[in-house]
Order: sequence, then structure tokens, then C-alpha cells
Amino acid sequence: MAFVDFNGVWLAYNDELLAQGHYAVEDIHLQVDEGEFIAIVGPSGCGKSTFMKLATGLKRPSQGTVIIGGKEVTGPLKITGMAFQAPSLLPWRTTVANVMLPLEIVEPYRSSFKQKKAEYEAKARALLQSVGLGGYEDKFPWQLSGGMQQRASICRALIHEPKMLLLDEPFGALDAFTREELWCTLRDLQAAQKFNVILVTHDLRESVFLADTVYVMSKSPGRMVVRREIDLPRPRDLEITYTPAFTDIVHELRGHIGAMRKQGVEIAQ
Amino acid sequence: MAFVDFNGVWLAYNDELLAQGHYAVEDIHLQVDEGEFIAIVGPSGCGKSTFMKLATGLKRPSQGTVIIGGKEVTGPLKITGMAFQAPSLLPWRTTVANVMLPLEIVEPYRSSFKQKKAEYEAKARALLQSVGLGGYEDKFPWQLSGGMQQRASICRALIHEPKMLLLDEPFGALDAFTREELWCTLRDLQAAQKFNVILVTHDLRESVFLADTVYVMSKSPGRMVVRREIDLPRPRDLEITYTPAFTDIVHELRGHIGAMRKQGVEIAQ
Amino acid sequence: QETAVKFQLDWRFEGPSAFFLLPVAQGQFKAEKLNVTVDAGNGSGNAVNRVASGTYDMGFADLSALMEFHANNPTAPNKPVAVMMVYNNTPAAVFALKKSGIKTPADLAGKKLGAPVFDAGRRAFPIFQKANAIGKVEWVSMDPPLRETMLAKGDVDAITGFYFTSLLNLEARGIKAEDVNVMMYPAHGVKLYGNVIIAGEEFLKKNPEAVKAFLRAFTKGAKEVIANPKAAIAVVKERDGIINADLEERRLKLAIDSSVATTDAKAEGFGDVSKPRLALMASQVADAFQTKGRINPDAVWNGSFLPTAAERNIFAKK
Amino acid sequence: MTRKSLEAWSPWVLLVLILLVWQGICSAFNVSEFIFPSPARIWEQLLEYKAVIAGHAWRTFWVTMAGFAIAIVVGVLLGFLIGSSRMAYTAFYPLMTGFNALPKAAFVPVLVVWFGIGIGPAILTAFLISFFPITVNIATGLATLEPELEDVLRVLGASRWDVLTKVGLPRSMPYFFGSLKVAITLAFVGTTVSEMQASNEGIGYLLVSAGSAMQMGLAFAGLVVVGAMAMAMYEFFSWIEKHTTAWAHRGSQSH
Amino acid sequence: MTRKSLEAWSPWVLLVLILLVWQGICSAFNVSEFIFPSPARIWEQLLEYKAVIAGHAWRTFWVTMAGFAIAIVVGVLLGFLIGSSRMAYTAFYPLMTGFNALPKAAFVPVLVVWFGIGIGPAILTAFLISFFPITVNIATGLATLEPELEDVLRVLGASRWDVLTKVGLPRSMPYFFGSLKVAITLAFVGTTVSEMQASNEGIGYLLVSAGSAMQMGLAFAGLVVVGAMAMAMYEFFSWIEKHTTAWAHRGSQSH
Ligand SMILES: Nc1ncnc2c1ncn2[C@@H]1O[C@H](COP(=O)(O)OP(=O)(O)OP(=O)(O)O)[C@@H](O)[C@H]1O
Ligand SMILES: Nc1ncnc2c1ncn2[C@@H]1O[C@H](COP(=O)(O)OP(=O)(O)OP(=O)(O)O)[C@@H](O)[C@H]1O
Ligand SMILES: Cc1ncc(C[n+]2csc(CCO)c2C)c(N)n1
Ligand SMILES: [Mg+2]
Ligand SMILES: [Mg+2]
Repeated sequence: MAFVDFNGVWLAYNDELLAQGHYAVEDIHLQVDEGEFIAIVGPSGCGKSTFMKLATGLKRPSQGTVIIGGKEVTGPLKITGMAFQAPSLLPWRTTVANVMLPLEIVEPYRSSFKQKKAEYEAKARALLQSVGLGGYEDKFPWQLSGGMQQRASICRALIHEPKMLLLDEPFGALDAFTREELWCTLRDLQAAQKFNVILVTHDLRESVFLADTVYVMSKSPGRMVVRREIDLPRPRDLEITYTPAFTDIVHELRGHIGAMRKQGVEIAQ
Repeated sequence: MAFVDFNGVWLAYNDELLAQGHYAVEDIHLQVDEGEFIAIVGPSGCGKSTFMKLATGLKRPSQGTVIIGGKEVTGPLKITGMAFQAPSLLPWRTTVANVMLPLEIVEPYRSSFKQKKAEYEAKARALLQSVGLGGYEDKFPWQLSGGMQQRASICRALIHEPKMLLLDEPFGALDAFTREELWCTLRDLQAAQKFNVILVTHDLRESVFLADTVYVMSKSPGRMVVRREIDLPRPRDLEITYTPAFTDIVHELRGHIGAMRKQGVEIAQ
Repeated sequence: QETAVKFQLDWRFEGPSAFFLLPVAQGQFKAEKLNVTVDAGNGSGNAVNRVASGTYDMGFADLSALMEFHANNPTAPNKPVAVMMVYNNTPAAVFALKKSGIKTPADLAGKKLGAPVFDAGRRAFPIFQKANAIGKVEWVSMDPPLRETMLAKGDVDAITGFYFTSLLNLEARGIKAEDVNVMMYPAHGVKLYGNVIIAGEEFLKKNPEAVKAFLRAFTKGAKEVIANPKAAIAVVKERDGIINADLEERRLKLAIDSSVATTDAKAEGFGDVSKPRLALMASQVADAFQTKGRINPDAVWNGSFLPTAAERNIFAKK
Repeated sequence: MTRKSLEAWSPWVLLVLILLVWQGICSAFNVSEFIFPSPARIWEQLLEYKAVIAGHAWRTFWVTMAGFAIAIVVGVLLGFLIGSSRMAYTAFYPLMTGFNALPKAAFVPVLVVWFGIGIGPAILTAFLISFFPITVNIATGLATLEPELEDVLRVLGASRWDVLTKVGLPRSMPYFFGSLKVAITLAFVGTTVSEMQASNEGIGYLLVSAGSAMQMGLAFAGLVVVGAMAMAMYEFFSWIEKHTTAWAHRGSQSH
Repeated sequence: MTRKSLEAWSPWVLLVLILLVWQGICSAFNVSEFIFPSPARIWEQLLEYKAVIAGHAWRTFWVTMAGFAIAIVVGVLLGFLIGSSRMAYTAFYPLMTGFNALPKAAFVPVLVVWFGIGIGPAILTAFLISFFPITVNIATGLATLEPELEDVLRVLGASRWDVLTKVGLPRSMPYFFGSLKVAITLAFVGTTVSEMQASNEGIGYLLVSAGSAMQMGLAFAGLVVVGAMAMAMYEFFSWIEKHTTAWAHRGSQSH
């Protein structure tokens, strides 16, 4: 059975919209296997963030079911980690204290937090080291550059060893060069720990470089219109993005979206 | 003679920094011909925006001279139009009123603004129409999406028919699809009106697609380290970005930057 | 063991407050096993109010204010009662500048008079008006310390106020006493009583001995004050460092001469009242203040706590 | 729907609740009027003296408005002066804070000496107490002007004056309107305090005169009336704020 | 360098300038002390009565601090209550505005009836006048919490209480400290106003007592002292604000 299972999921943001039949996402069917890395691309406002809220349990579907790890989702899940488009670090906490935040909330860490604080802190520092933030652990978020903040945010999403990592455009605000560095960091972390990843992005190259499967969403009401498996061999090097094979996939996806934009019609899955 | 001529330009932001020898940009030499479209790429903080401030006259060089249109720049120039990374529209003015702003400031429009208001308004509306904002002229900026605002911002930079358009990462905040649409809009406007463009960007594909010449800047102190003429034929279609010739140039520029980042050494121009 | 007595003055620490501060400082209250604390006040009305609410055990207030309270709050529990007369003649007076041409009360008709709304002289003015057949006057309201300034500046034609307060305040504003025409109420047919010592009903019931002791000690203190005003002012100065000792000494002497050691007081006996005069005042106040009900003088006054006449015989014979 | 209307009614519900508790305590402990009047008693007095109260309220109202009008003019000008230069801002700000911390009631006697009893001191006290937030807000609005907005004009070679009128002025409008609603409530306090010390009319006069006649119910009725007037004006200016500077409130949220 | 130090000195320069002009006017027109005392006269009186003034100032100071401490406790709790729920916010806000628009001076007589002359009414008036900005700021800080910061915790299954203590509380600290400096100046006004009506001590008593004795120089010296104390406390709290919530001020600017 799939690890994540969206079964005919519809969501309207409130009762009024529901009554009018304005759904943010419609009829989502999607299965993700354990350890799979999927990416979701689509134009602005198509419902990508909405999809993420459903996957984390921040929102309950108006219709249909979301099953994760064999259980129906009814509220925020502790087995997920999430990083948002903005790093959303708490500015009054140091970087390492920010990363340790989930351990203060999520069981089993929570109840042993006071006793094992030193141990947990060591763990957080090691994780920060692994994304190249060694030496910045005791700085405040606003003393770091945007890219560094984003890395810390990803560490925070991973510290409690979630089975699933949800990333909503985590690299959107970064410059191209920093972004590519973080792609490699994420690729290596996932290769090492084998957690599930759902990545929402605008950037087709990013989705193709990182994901096992790319889903394309259509604009409101949001539906999954294309599913494309990426059969590029792993481990993938950044150089791969300049190969014709890579460019072709990106071009193909670009075509789907262009068609959607121009005609506004849906393309069969 | 070149239309824009940077001759050994250095800039330190204030007297203290000057005394300490901390320059934001160092020893910039650069010539731009009339009607040429140049792009400047480089990592964050390398001094791209500083370069723009020098080109508009918002900042005076600490050393060296900036000559534009044959005259040394000593203060803000009325022959330039500028669009910033953020659209920076005035939220209390409608879109068309925002676009007309330069006409209230710059001569010869200023003195005839009251009499010829209707004429100028028609001109602004036509310009907005040409970038696909027909029907949104009387909306307020905050009623438009980010991409629409950016288009309006570019219109504002063009309304007084400047000889030179300065764009500081105007597409940075947009999603990939909207961004590509605006590339085409800008390409067509420049092809039609033949003004000079200096475009600052993070996105190598953007710079290669749009510019005649790409300059790569090194990180602090900012210097121009690479100059690359783009010999792709014009008019260029979006499809060109998926050709190997295009990808190769991007890859080559990527290599320069990567080398700079890794070793921190300067590459001879 | 000592009985604590919280005492509320009618006004700030000025010369006349020596009557209460001196026995505290010199131990007359201590000797009677009383622990008296004296607080400054901001008007007789407020003093009556605070004793009535039980915040203070005893106080010093204008008798007409007390009468008004009784008439307007017939059902209030713990109504204060006057237990000793201090200002046998009301210090209320009308002041006009000589240069204004106002010489007699009758000249006040149609003139502009200034005073706070709660001023005893202003509230009792209808009685004064009737006694002297004065026509209608116009009132301007202001905070107490402003009225003398307004008179000095000529914004009002006359003011009402306590004789010893306004006269000295006018002097502080550069108006000499000889340039002021003072019409004291008692000299113009208005023989109202002035300030009395009041005590709450409940306090009287619970501590009748303490009240008696208080009045005894007060009487001893008053004798000292009258005999030696300069020393009395030194006590006040200790309590409030900013007062001008010379000025307050004069104020105290004026108060003693015009309101405490008067011919009427000598006749009725220090601290006591004359029943007919009290009854007359009760009916006059009820009319002038337009109270809700009539005023029963026996409910307002209780002379049974007074020291003996011998003890109260403090006025030096001259 | 229900939730929304419940929210709209909630202040009234709370008000009624508070009144009930207050009345309950007054009745249960038989608190006499001169200690703390009960709502019922205040209401009674309000009805009994409604004509008198209305007259005083009207006086307080227009005097407040006059002082407030001066506060707007002076506050805006001073705010512009202070906000348009960094130096002026650092120089004036601490002194203005010190001035703002003085009890304005203490100035009334001085004002009375200058202007006599009547509307003069009341108008000026209302002005003195309420211009400060206006000035501070205008100055802050100008001082926190985003440099990007300014650059938009500077790039075009605009003069300082152009920048001030085309960007500074409109940009500080939301701050201005935001300050008005605060300032108007202060202006009412100023008028009332001044009237308490020197006036023959107005709610402040009523408070003192009712207080000295032991009509605490009437005094509290007067208080209720100023509070209500101030609240109404607050709501009025907050309505104006919403409708004139909608852009400032919707700035962040896209449609 | 010179420009910077000039800026640091500018408030003092301005102060001296104002004093000179004031003195000049007083001397030139020979304004008598009881109309408006000159700075020289105020200074003279300040020196003459320095011991007395110091005593009154100390009383006013600690009474204000006591009232302010209560205002902090009550203001914060109420702010939390109001800010943590939308409904509470809409219900309480208008009533609090109305209450804030009442002249607190009018409550002093009532407070005296309850607590007697002395520190009671002064502490309570200081509290009543200064808790409002604290409450409003805390409530606003909580009400404007960015949903993203909240979601960071909600995603982890955090309880409402977790969200309040881990995000709400620290997030509202800059608002809290920002309000303290405003509230402290109001607290001084409250104490002084109350002392003017009901006290044997304190700067407020000094004002009234000196005012009625026509020692206007002394009264103004008292005013200057409250103003100075309030300004000092303002600077103190604004220093605390800068040093405890540095993150809020550097948030935007990267280095
Ligand atoms: N809180 C909300 N209440 C009502 N409608 C909402 C809400 N949030 C989003 N929507 C609507 O739901 C739709 C999908 O929004 P969503 O944020 O999921 O888009 P997105 O794909 O994440 O866009 P972007 O790429 O800009 O982040 C949009 O039409 C949006 O207007
Ligand atoms: N106003 C300023 N005062 C002092 N230093 C400044 C100022 N603005 C920029 N700098 C410094 O000058 C250098 C160049 O900054 P600049 O803004 O030109 O970079 P940039 O290339 O535009 O970066 P980005 O891609 O992030 O926009 C940086 O080191 C920056 O810290
Ligand atoms: C020494 C002295 N001076 C003036 C007054 C004036 N005054 C202030 S309040 C009040 C009583 C009103 O009910 C009066 C007459 C006083 N009492 N004692
Ligand atoms: Mg989104
Ligand atoms: Mg830049």
C-alpha cells in the first residue's frame, strides 16, 4: 500500500465557498510510495500550498480522504516536517534553538527534553554542520543570509526525524547559485536518510533534478493534470542539468504548462 | 563613442568605509553602445545594485567617472527609466496614475502636464495595453498580482521615453511561467523602441535569453570579471532556451561563477 | 491601648490647620491615648463625604455642607454629625476691588461674581442676597486658587471666599488689603456658623470616649494655638515645607480673630452653639441650597461630647 | 453567519454583562449613591436631567472639536517639520516626550490667566493634549518612508519638495488618520479637565457641580456621556481611516 | 563624526534655545511671575526648595512605579486575554476605548472615598491611566501574529498553550516594551493629577499648594521635575526595549 494516499480529495476554504462550489483543489488522486521524492509544479494560485496543508493535516478535506502511513489524517501529524517558502525562523531564538523547537513539542522528545537537552543540542548542531552552518549555530536568524536561514529551516523540519518532509517552495527567494547548492544538500540528505519528500516549486529544473515523480497542477480549481516519472539515474550531479536528456524533460513539462495557460483546457492524466 | 562609459569607477558607501578602503564596487570599466542590451549577473551582495545606483546618478563615484550620453553623470538623470526588484508602485495611486508619475516630474512633460493630461493618460493606457494590462488601468496596485505589478512598474520606467532602461532584478519575485512571459514582453518592447537596457539578474538563462552582452561580477569587492557576447540570432523565441547552443552558454557562465565561488579567486577579464 | 483616629481636613495644610496639627505634634492627642493622623483635604463637601463613607473617622468641614448632606441623603447610613463648633462665624465674605466702585452689598446687583461652585460663600449667597436685598448677579465658576487672580485681573467684579484665604491670596497677587472692599457675611446679617468638627455616626457609637478625648485634646491644643500662633505655624511648616511661615501666621491670626475668638463665640462658649441660631441656619440653608428635604438641626448637631465649659474656657480675657 | 453576527454584537453583550454585575453589586451591598452610584441610578439621573446634560454635552463637543481642529493643523505642520529632517527628529522628540508627560491640568490656571474663563482654556487644553500623537505619527510616517518609494522619484530628478508632496504626504496619511482616532479621545479628556477647573458650562463643569452637590448619579451620567461621545468619534475616525486609506490596510493581502 | 555628535547634542541645543527665548520674552515684557514665570525664576525656586522638591519628587516617583507595576501585571494579563481570541478582541476593544476617553481625574474623588487620602488613589490613578496602552499593545501583538509562525508549531501538533507561550508571548515582547515607554509617561500624569486632588505629598500636591500660594515659580519647578522624571524613565524603557528585543529592530536589515 502507498505511504501517502489522496483519494478524491476536494477542499473549499470555508462554508461560504463550499456552498458556492468554489474549491481550491478538486478531486485529487495521488499515491506516494515510501521513500519516494515527488515534486508538484504549477502556476501561482493553483492550489499547491493548499495541497500541502492537506498533507500536513493543517486543513481537513471537504470531501475525500487523506491517508498517511496507513492512518487517516485528522489533524497535524507529528511524523511530518515542514519547511515553508519563507524560512519562518523565530527571530528571538538562536539558530540552534530554532532547530530544536520541534523537540520541545513532539513526543517522545518533549517529555525527555529537560533531561536530555545536551544530547539534543549536540544532535541539532551536528545537523546544522551537515548543511554547512557550522559556526553559525549561536547566531540569530537575522544575522544569517537568506540561504543560510533556509538551510536552518530545513534542519528544523528534519530534526525530529520525520518520515515525511514537506517543502513549500523552500528555495523560491534565493539566488540561482545558492539555490543549486541547496539542491545538492537536500539530495544528499534524502539519499542518506530515505525519508519521503513532497516538494512544491515553480522551478521546473528544480523539480526534474530532485524528484522521482513530477506532478503538474492546473490552475483553479487545482487538479493534478500530468504525472511524469523522472528516470534520470541517481545519484544526479548538477552537470546533469545541462544534458539534453534533462533539458528535454524540462521542455516537455514546460509544454504541458504552456498549453494549459494558453487554452485553459485540462490535459488528461 | 560609447553611450554609457564607466571609466575606472570605485564606490565606497560612506566616508568611514572609504577611509577603511571598503569599496562596494572597484575599478569598473564598461562601455555600452547605443541601443545595446546588457545584462549583469553575479552572486548576492556583489554590487549589482550599487552599479545601478551609479548608472542612474543616485550615487556619485568615489573615484573614476561615469559618462552617459556624452555627459558626466552628476545627479539623477532624466533620460533614464528604472525598475527595481520590488515593483515599488505607490499604493495610493491607480495603476495608470502610477505609470503617469514620471510625466508629473520630468520635463518637458511636467510643464504641460495640466493641459495635456488627457493625451498623456491615453499614452499611459496604450502602454499598459501593450504589456497586457488592458482593463486593469484603474485598479490599485494591491489589486494586481505580483507579475502584473511588475509589468506596470516597467511601463512606468518607459513612459517618458527614456534613452536608457535600468532594470534591477525586475523578475526576481515572479514564478517561472510569469517570468518567461515578461521576458518576451521586454524583448518585444526593446526590439520596437531600441532603447538601451541594463539588466541586473541572478538568473543566467534570463541574461542569456535577453542580452547582447552578459557581464559577470565577482563578489565583494565587486568587479566585472567576465564579458560574454551572446551571438544567438534575434528575434529569439522562448524555444531557444531549450537548444543545446543556449544551454552551453548558460553552462559556461555557470562555470565562471562556480569557479569564483569555490576558490574565491578572480578570473581575468 | 491607643485608639486610631483618621482625621480629614477641609483644606490643605495652611495656617488654620495648626488647630489639628499642633495637638498631634505636641502630644495632646497622645496623652489622651489617641493616635490621630491628619490628612489634607480639598473642600468641605469632600470631607463630609469621606467621613460619611467611613474612609475617615472624623473631619473638619463647613456646617452648611454637613446640613446639605443630611438633607440630600436622608437614608444614608453613618451620616456625620457635628460635635464641636470651631469657626463660630462663617469666614465667608464677598471681595471687590475698591476701584470697581462696589462699596455696599447692594452694588453687587447685576455684577459678575467669581467662585468655585462648591464655595461656601457662593452657596450661601442667596441668604446674603436676601438679607441685603441684592438684585440678580451673574456667576463665573473656577478652581479656588483662580478666583483671586481673576479678580485681580478684572475678569470678575467680585468674588466670594473665606475671609482669611482670599484676602491673603489677593495680596500675593499684588493687591493691597486697603484696596479691597471686604463684606463679611456675619457683618451683613448672615450669622451662619462656619466649620465644625464632625464624626461618623458609627464611630460615635463605637468610640464615644475617644471622641470626647479628642475634643478635650483639641481644646487644649486650640488654647496653645491661640496663645502662640508663631509656634503653631512652625508645626505646620514642618508638615509642609513649602508654606510661607509669615503669611500663614497672618492667615491663622486672621482666622482666629474673624471666626474663632469672636464676640459670638465668647458669648456661646468655645465649641458650643446656640440652638435658635442653629435652627435658623438650618432653615436658611435648606432654602438657599434648595435641598431635597428640610434640615433637622438636632440630627446635625450633637453637643454631648464636648468638654466641660471650664475646659473650653480658653479665650484669654483682655 | 451566526458567528459573525455574534461577534458584531459582542461589545453590547459585554456592556450589558458589566452593567448587570455592577448593578448586582450595588444592590447586594446596598452601596450608597455617594460612594458609587448604580447603573440604574445613573440612568434615572440621565433621563431626569437629559436637557441639561445635552446642553453641557453639546458645549463640550464643539469646544473639543475646535481644539481638535487646531491640534490637527499644528500637529500636521509640526509633524512635517520634524519628520522631514533627521536632525529635527532627534532634537524635538525628547522634548516633546517630556512635554507630553506633563499633566495638562496644571496648565489650565496659566491658560485662564491668559484667556479668561470660558472656551479659551478648554480649547487650548484640548489642543495641547491631542496634538502630540498627531505630530508623532506624521513624523514617524515620514521618517519611516521606504527609500525605494523615494528613489522612484529621485531617479527622475525630482526635487525634495516633489518627493515630500508626491510620496511623503500620501504615505503618511494612514499614520495621520490612525492618530486622529487616538487624539480625539485625548481631546475630550483635555476639554473636560479644563472645564472642571474653569468654566460655567460643559460636562467638566457638570461633573464638579454635581459632585459638590452630592449628586454622584448625575456626575457619573456626565462621565458616561463624555465616554460615549469619545467612543462615537473614535469609531467615526476609524471609519474615515478605513475608507480614505484603504490601500494601507489591504496592502499586504492580495485580492 | 561632527555631524553625529551634533545630532546627539541637538536636543540640548534646542532646549537651551527654547529657554533663552522664553527668558528673553519674560524679561523683555516684564511678565510677572504669576502670569508666567521665567526660567531663571524657576531655577531659583528649584534651588531654594530643592530639599522639599526632592522629597515630593521621590514620593511621586515611587508611587508612580507602584501604579505602573500594577498596570504591567493587569495590562499584560488583560492583553493576553483579549489578544488570544478574536471574539474577546472585538468585545473588549470599544469599551476599553470609551474607558480610556474618560478623564481619570474624575475618578479620584471616588477612589479617595474607598482608600482615603494618600498613596491609594495615586497608585490606582497611575494604574488606571497607564494599563490601557499596555493591554492594547499586547493584544495587538498577539492579534497580528503571522500565521506562518503559528503554523510552524501547529504542523508539529502543538497545543494552543504551546503556541501562545512559544510564539505568542515572545512575539508580543517588542510591542510590550514599546508600550512601556508610553505608559510610564502616562503613569506620571496619573499620579500627579491624583495628588493634585487628594494627597499630602508628591509633586501634584506641590503644584496645587504652590499654585494657591501664587508661588508660580515653584509650581513650574515641580512641573519641570515631573517632566524630567518622565523623560528619564522614557529613555530608560526605550533603552530596555532596544536591548531586550534587538531581534525586532534588526529583523529587517541584514548586515
Ligand atoms: N485562506 C484562504 N481562504 C480562502 N481562499 C484561499 C485561502 N488560501 C488560498 N486560497 C485560495 O485557494 C487557491 C489556491 O491557493 P494556494 O495558496 O494553494 O496556491 P499556490 O499554488 O500555493 O500559489 P503560489 O504559487 O502563489 O503559492 C487560490 O485561488 C487562493 O485564492
Ligand atoms: N547603503 C549602503 N551602505 C553601506 N553599504 C552598502 C549599502 N548598500 C549596499 N552596501 C554594501 O555594498 C555591497 C554591494 O551591495 P549591493 O546591494 O550592490 O549588492 P547586489 O549585488 O545588488 O546584491 P543582491 O543580489 O542581494 O541585490 C554589499 O557588500 C553591501 O553590504
Ligand atoms: C482655609 C480654607 N480656605 C478656603 C476654603 C475654601 N473652600 C474649599 S472647599 C470649601 C467648602 C465647600 O463645601 C471651601 C469653602 C476652605 N475650606 N478653607
Ligand atoms: Mg503557495
Ligand atoms: Mg541588489
